[in-house]
Amino acid sequence: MKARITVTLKNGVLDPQGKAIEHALSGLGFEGVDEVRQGKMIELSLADTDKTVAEARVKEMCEKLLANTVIENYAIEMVE
Amino acid sequence: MKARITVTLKNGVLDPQGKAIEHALSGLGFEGVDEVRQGKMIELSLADTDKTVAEARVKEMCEKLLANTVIENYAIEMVE
Amino acid sequence: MSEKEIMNNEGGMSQKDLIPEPVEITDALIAEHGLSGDEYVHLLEILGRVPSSTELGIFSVMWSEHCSYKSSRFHLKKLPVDGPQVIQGPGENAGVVDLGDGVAAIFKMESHNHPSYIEPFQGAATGVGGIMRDVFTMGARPVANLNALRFGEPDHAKTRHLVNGVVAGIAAYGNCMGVPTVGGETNFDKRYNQNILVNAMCVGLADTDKIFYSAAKGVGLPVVYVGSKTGRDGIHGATMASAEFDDETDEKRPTVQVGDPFTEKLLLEACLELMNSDAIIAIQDMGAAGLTSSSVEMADKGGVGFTMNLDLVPQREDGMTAYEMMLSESQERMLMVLKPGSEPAAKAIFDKWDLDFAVIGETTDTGRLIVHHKGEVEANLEVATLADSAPEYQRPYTKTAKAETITADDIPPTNNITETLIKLMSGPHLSSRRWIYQQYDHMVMGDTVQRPGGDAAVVRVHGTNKGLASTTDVTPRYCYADPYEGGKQAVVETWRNLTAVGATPLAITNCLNFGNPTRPEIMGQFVGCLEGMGDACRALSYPIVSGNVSLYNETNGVGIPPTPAIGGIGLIDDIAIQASLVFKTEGDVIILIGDTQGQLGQSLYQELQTGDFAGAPPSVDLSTELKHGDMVRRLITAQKVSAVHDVSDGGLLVAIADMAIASGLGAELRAAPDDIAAEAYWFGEDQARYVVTVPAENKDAVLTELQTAQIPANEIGVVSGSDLIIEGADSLAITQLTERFEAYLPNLLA
Amino acid sequence: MRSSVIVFPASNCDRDIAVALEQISGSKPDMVWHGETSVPSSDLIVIPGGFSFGDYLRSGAMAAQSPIMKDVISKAKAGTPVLGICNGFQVLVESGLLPGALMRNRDIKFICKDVFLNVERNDTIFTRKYAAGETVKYPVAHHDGNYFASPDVLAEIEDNGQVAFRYASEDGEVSEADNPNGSLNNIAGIYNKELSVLGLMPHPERLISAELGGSDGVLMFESLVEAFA
Ligand SMILES: Nc1ncnc2c1ncn2[C@@H]1O[C@H](COP(=O)(O)OP(=O)(O)O)[C@@H](O)[C@H]1O
Ligand SMILES: [Mg+2]
Repeated sequence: MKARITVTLKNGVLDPQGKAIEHALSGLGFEGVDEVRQGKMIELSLADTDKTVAEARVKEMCEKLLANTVIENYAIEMVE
Repeated sequence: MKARITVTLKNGVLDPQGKAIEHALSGLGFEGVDEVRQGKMIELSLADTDKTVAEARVKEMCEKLLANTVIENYAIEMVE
Repeated sequence: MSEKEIMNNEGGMSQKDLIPEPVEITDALIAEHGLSGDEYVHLLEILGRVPSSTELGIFSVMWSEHCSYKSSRFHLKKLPVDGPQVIQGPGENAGVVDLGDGVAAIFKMESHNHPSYIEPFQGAATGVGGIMRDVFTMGARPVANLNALRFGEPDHAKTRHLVNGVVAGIAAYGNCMGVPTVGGETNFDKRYNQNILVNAMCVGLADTDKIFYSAAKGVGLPVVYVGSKTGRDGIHGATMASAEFDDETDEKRPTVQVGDPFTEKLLLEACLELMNSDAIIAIQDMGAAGLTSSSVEMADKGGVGFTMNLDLVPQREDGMTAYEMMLSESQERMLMVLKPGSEPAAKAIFDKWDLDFAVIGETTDTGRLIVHHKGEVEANLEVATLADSAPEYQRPYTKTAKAETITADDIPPTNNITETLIKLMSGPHLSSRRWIYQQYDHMVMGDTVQRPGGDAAVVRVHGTNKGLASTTDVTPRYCYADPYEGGKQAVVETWRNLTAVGATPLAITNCLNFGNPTRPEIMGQFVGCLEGMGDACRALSYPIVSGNVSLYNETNGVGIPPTPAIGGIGLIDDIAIQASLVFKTEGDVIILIGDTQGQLGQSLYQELQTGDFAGAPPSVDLSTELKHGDMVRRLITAQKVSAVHDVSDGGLLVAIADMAIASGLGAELRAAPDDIAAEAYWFGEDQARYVVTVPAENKDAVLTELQTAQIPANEIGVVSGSDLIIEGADSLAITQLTERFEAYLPNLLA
Repeated sequence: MRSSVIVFPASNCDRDIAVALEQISGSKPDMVWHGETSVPSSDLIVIPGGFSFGDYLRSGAMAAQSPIMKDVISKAKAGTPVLGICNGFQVLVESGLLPGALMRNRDIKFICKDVFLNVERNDTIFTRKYAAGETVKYPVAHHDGNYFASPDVLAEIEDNGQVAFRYASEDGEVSEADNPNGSLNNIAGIYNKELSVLGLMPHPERLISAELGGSDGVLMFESLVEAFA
């Protein structure tokens, strides 16, 4: 079973990397690009066969390690 | 119009972060976790109204800036 | 049969019986391996049979320019490599120099040009990782990193992206390793537009009685693999690094390695910990050509054979072939030969640091490299032949014609010296490099006593009062105009920079970046530069102890200017007695040491006024350099001078401006002497010169001392106020100059 | 003063802090490997700078989950003073011993240079030897030093006097111009409520003698020595 986790900065938390990309894109002549945000995507595969169990475990991983919930949100997508 | 771009390391390219996360997860007692890979997720909004045009522009952004196709793949998802 | 038995099984058979399956040879296959038709014929003669695929791969990397130095070896042999201070010259992973009191400096410089152009961040990062491994594989803890960078013209479409990526990559690797990056140099020139140069230097410190070498002496010893797992990284990287670019290279997208500084930091600590025991007989990092070149070199130097079973190699990917494993350039790996019986203790150390540790073979008395994989023999080659049979070319060359001397009359004059100074100081060549070095942790390890921004950086030898000074230099435009003079100048500029901080220069490393050596004019540049370097090293007793050659830096037939980057190190006996370029006190007298004819050929002033560089570069007189430099060092040691700066790029006024900016203090300067055009005086790039300041009460004594030694010296002004005031010219606030000096790179790269 | 320095894989200022502690307190700290489960009893626990676990995922995140941190946290909660410098500060926020988060620098780049800091209060064990309102020079060297906290947490930190250091000009003026990394309210370091845990991005251990370019860091360690005398 595979999981795909996206970790994004919470609304209201400034995103320096997103801003830098926005700036660089405009420097390259891409106009009208706005609200650029950069997040992380983590893919992993699990030995579990039960989707509910697996998802609960991934949630625990996010809370413990993969996301910092002071500043980040996470979303879990189970694949297969 | 919004786009969501995921940039991942190509297969076979070393992913030091993924490796370290895998190791940390196992240290935390999460067993059976495997093939951890870390990528980037970039969200942005575009002034374009035509989806095909917008997507083509995002593709160009990926080729020029957001990904280095020597080592990375990218995928574009147009939202709305 | 166990894996161990597979290897031992050879014993019963004659070596000849272990013939691997021949590969199906085609012209295309030979070309793909970077071999010429003649070279393949030579290979067949040596081998007496058709090689296997793995063997062809092994030959191709061993005979690549990168590993075999086939175009350069003949000329490199002429360089001076000896001296009483030299413990180890070229030929090992890095050079070793004695610092006294049982401490040695181990250092080397290496190029990562091609990968950095293709993937600037990872290319530069792995370059830094590679050079650090060369140093710690010999038992040294790295204590200083430097980098010599050449980019294309500032407004070229790719330059910003390349500078940003390269600097970030160097920072990411060096910072994570916890090794301060303390110096380097950065040039912009359109001739690097499609061939940037990223040369990384590392200096480490070791105990003289704990230096490790690569000779695997002894039979029946375990061959041990440690570090990261092997993947399909950079296969053919070594032949790649020796190939010329064309427009399709961007499309070909060769594999570039991703660096893992975290793993390298663990590898560093684990290796140094193991080196505290007596378990290691030989050790070598796996750099270019990975397992192939490390095993061949270790076996060759030890006069033994190696038998390896690739099934035992830690692998990151499934289904790797012997060919791939032998050629992989996965980073952060080392090969060691250990004392039998020491494996468990050694493994415990690598386990603690979470690194792979695998016995993959043993040394033998067969003199052959025998590679097993999945029960088959994939390669069976004579080590000595592999190591020594590489072609050596004496490529034809034509020497660069001497250019004519340029005088002030050949250049449209400036009517405003101050304005010209501002333009020079705020342009691509001379503006502050703070934007770069501020991204490097230059203070970690707590021993940095002179940070980037001065002539040479100084790190304290940990736990002592000694200082280790280091610098990198070359002026490619001089080398292009006159390879011989340029080669000399590169060496003497490092020597001057070390001298200017009060260090005794000890030895150099180098990175020889050139175009395509099969073109006689490029080969002529190479030969000319080497002759100049050799003469300078001999005259200054300043030998070359390590180095690296990077050829084929060329795109569509347009080569880079010859760029023999020199990295020099020197020793300060007591860091309480050193010098810096910072003006210290108002009222200090400014003295120019050395003769000024006003040589403007190839000067930055000439380019500013005419848009191009032309004519002969400044001439270098080696005995004058020696005499002036030794005197400056004596003055520093005797604590008679308060600030010192050598005069180089941009000339006298630029040197003074550097000193003013570094201190915030201004100066009052006398007008140029009557017998020389003002612009030639202020901006000529004559060599063998230093600007020093002396407290007013020392002035007469110092001038007398210089006079007695028959060294030209003139009082040219005084440190004063916060403006630069030149007799007969506009005055200039140092704050304004500083602002312009600091603004250029941030504006360019934002 | 008995101190312990926690060493994670790729900590890289562990030697520097050990040198500073020994130079100033006269005794060598215990170096404690992250895989251990208990810290020897000490007056002070230090989490040094560096790139623990390569700074992969998030700076300090993996180190915060190391076996040793359980004991560090429980000792800190029981009142043992803890000092986290740079990566150590990141570990402290990731482990919840200090509030807020440290994000990528405003300009995305790693930044290494001397900065000036206002010592916000001199009545703590870490700062008692500084003068009230003193401005000091320490170097910074970090990639993720941009201090963030939600508005209510930030207000609480300010109200409680938990701000330890603020980026300032040489004259002690606090403005965005002297904020090297975008930190909210120019925050360079904070205390826990009890003032027994300090995390800061700048490196006091790097400026402890004139030859290194300054000695403003010395007083922090002298403060601690005095506190535990
Ligand atoms: N790429 C770089 N990395 C680190 N430091 C650099 C780099 N480029 C230039 N510097 C530093 O900037 C200063 C000026 O460099 P340079 O003009 O080459 O000095 P000089 O002419 O005295 O050799 C030196 O202290 C040098 O170490
Ligand atoms: Mg230089």
